[in-house]
Amino acid sequence: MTITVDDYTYRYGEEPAVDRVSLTVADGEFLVLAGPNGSGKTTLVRGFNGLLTPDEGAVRVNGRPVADDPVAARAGVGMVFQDPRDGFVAATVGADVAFGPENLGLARDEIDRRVDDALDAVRMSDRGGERIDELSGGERERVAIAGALAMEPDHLVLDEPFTGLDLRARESVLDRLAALDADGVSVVVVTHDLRDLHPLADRTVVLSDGSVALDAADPSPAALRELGVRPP
Amino acid sequence: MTITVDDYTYRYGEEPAVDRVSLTVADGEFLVLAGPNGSGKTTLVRGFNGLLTPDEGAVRVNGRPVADDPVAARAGVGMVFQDPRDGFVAATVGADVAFGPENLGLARDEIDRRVDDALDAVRMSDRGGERIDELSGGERERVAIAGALAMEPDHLVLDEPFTGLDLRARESVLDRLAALDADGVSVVVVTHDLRDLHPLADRTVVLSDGSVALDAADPSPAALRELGVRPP
Amino acid sequence: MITYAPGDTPLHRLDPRTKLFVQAAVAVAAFAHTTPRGLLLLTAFVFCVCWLAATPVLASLRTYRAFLPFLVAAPAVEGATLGAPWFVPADAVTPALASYRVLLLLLVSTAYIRTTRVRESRAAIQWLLPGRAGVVLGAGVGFVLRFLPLLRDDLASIRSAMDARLGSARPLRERVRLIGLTGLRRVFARADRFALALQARCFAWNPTLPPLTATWRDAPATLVGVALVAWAVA
Amino acid sequence: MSTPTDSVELVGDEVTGNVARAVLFAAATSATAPVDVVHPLAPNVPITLQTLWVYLAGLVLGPLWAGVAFTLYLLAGLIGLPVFAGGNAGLGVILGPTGGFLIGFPLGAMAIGAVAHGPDGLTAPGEIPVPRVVAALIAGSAVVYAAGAVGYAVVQAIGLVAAVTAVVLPFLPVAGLKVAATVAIVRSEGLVAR
Ligand SMILES: Nc1ncnc2c1ncn2[C@@H]1O[C@H](COP(=O)(O)OP(=O)(O)OP(=O)(O)O)[C@@H](O)[C@H]1O
Ligand SMILES: Nc1ncnc2c1ncn2[C@@H]1O[C@H](COP(=O)(O)OP(=O)(O)OP(=O)(O)O)[C@@H](O)[C@H]1O
Ligand SMILES: O=C(O)CCCC[C@@H]1SC[C@@H]2NC(=O)N[C@@H]21
Ligand SMILES: [Mg+2]
Ligand SMILES: [Mg+2]
Repeated sequence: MTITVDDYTYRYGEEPAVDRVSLTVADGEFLVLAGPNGSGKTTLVRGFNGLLTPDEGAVRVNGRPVADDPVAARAGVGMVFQDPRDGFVAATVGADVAFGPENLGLARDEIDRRVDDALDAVRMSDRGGERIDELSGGERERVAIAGALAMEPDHLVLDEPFTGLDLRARESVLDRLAALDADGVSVVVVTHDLRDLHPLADRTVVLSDGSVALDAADPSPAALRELGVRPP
Repeated sequence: MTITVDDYTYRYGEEPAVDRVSLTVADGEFLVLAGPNGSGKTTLVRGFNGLLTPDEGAVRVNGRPVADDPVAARAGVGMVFQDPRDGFVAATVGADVAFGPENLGLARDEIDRRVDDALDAVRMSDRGGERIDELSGGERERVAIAGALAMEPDHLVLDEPFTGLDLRARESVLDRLAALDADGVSVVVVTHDLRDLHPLADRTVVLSDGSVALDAADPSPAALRELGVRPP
Repeated sequence: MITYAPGDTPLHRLDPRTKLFVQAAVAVAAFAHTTPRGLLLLTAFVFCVCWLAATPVLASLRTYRAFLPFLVAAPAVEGATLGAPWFVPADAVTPALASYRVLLLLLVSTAYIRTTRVRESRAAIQWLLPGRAGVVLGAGVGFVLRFLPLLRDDLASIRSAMDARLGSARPLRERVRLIGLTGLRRVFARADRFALALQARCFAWNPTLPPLTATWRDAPATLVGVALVAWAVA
Repeated sequence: MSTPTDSVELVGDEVTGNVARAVLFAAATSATAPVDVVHPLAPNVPITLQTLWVYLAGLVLGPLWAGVAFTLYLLAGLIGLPVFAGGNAGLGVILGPTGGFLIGFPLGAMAIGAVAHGPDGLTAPGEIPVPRVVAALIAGSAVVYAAGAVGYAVVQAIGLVAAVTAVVLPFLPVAGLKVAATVAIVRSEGLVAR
């Protein structure tokens, strides 16, 4: 149950946005991925489930190359996009959260159970009927998180998931991530600010200019600050 | 140079999202507006420059009712939207930041000066030619902030402006806000997390369910936490 | 091929308003003189323009190859008859000349596009159209320029959104329907948010216009345009 | 700090909203038109989504702003954005064989808006009775195809009958499908706001 990234390089234009990054997310690991704006975090994690195909290098999910079996990669890696609006496919909250489980071919009551459970984790129970366009910013972010949780994947990748969440929602999501992590799910959280994540993180990787600049279980505050990351 | 809100009520449907809120932002004040998701913060501040017209109540900017004098309100209150992508009107960074000053009818060299200055404040100098769609999330947020700064308004309203900013960009924006505040500009920042803003805030107002639940110069951490806001 | 190509040719240095005018003048002249002699003269002129604009003629025409069946079909159909002699060349002459005229006009507009930044053209529109119509259309074209790549990305991102949650498991028909509906919903939501953005940024009827400056070079070019129009109406 | 604003004449909020919607329709047409399909019976005129947007614009925006939307579309192509069928651009295309259709788009969209909404104000598209929607779309199609045929005849210097045979008849089934799709879209729950 791992994600293995080998020599991942991705270019939008001439310059690589991610430059020969190698990285392993171990079974049940809680990994924090940080780094300044434009350092390539989003570009890297979008390769984890094959939404981007690296120009060089490869990603393997649970041992299978993503390029060979994108469907397995997508079932294995749940992803919350940096901008929640990029991830919605349906008009209402409930329909959107159910979208992933439906595609897994689950029975209707299992789908309903997962939707309820995921909405509960983000404190949006009873709001399944609302239109996503009519939610507040933080509510939208929460629905996006619920959409990934409901797939109950082996790995969860969340790109700045706490943007705009209020204290309770943030704590609730952190609790859920901790519980999933304890159950063996590996979690990758992209962020700029380690303050809330520090107690959970097994390891912190910092990108800078597309390369890994730091990879440590407990990085020093000075080193983090130097790299433009808010230390805990 | 004030923003005065009298009995502001706004309904999207039946239930009011903002319910009889009264509030004054004094000349040169630095006000933090907090509150849980869906408590009505965005709905309230959008009334400050007339983007929303309250169902009841009124807003006055520098003494003039917004309804009577939209120009004064729009030019007097610069606004950064919660989702930066909502605020862009042009394809490239420079053209977008210039849009507000152009519509104010300024001379070309004054426009250029303002654009350079605003991009400098968000650490995006020399990137004026880049396409906004090709920026990373945090870079986009910075351009949105520059767009409001370039209008050099009397009041700046920023709806969760630190989302996704890296440490340096955040510090740079905070410095600029502090400097503007010192020059007499009043600043309203919407947030869930008082940790970084505490040193600057003259006053904190917390909304809950559409009403003002707390309004204090130095609120107690317990009270904030109770209301779902991360205390400093 | 039919996009702006940075450069410093004489055509690059002309004011976009002048270029728009000359382009229109060529069109008027071509319609007025769709004769072998008229088109021959215009061919010489158009080749000069392409040369001055560093626009390769053959490569440009190749990009319009989708039009070719078209241009050949019309004269062929018109010349054909249902019985002997099966083909009357005289009937095909006029459509053939017309097809040739199309090629000339495509070349002129390619030369324009390759030498004029979209931004300059947009400014020209705002200058040329008076009053509020000019603001709506001039600024509007600028906005279209912003949204065009955005909507293309949107289509791609809807696909990513669906892929990320295994939308590929659904039947094709359902996928097409979802992409269509989600796409439309995004377009409408974007329009509403975009309106707010314009309001917040003081969208005004009297903005500072983008700078455009005509130089001495525009005088001879304008004269050429006037001459073409005169020839057309003469 | 304060900027003098006495001379600023703001565009009213209603007009701004309409400009935004017109722009989005022009952009949506622009984004989809480059994707075209060859018609087996008329290889010279591509099948595109352009008219679907013409239909929707007329119904959603009404005559004035639907006309603006497609004028913007033509201007975008004129100045070199690759927005016409197959990703073409330029005055040469507007004056070319398919140019009649292009010029017909704003006219057709206006016709649809006029028939669907009548003279006094706009109705939410989902609330216009279906027969009236269909009548509007047929009227608009008639305008677009008439312009297309006349344009083809003039540009290619051939007879009108030949032009209609070449560029109108093969597209009638396509047009029928698009009319049906448009009706389905404007009827679908809560999609089209306003
Ligand atoms: N679609 C795109 N086209 C071209 N360049 C892009 C595109 N997306 C991102 N980039 C560039 O690639 C670099 C890396 O972007 P990426 O989004 O991966 O950064 P990030 O680390 O996620 O930053 P942030 O913290 O701001 O989200 C940036 O310099 C950005 O400008
Ligand atoms: N366009 C809309 N239509 C209907 N309801 C809306 C709309 N926008 C917001 N609401 C509702 O109004 C309430 C207040 O929303 P608002 O965006 O003002 O909250 P907020 O305090 O800014 O929250 P957040 O911290 O998540 O940004 C929420 O319950 C939201 O669901
Ligand atoms: O060159 C262009 O962009 C115009 C193409 C016109 C295509 C016409 S529009 C009506 C008819 N229906 C289609 O799908 N294609 C043709
Ligand atoms: Mg990112
Ligand atoms: Mg908000």
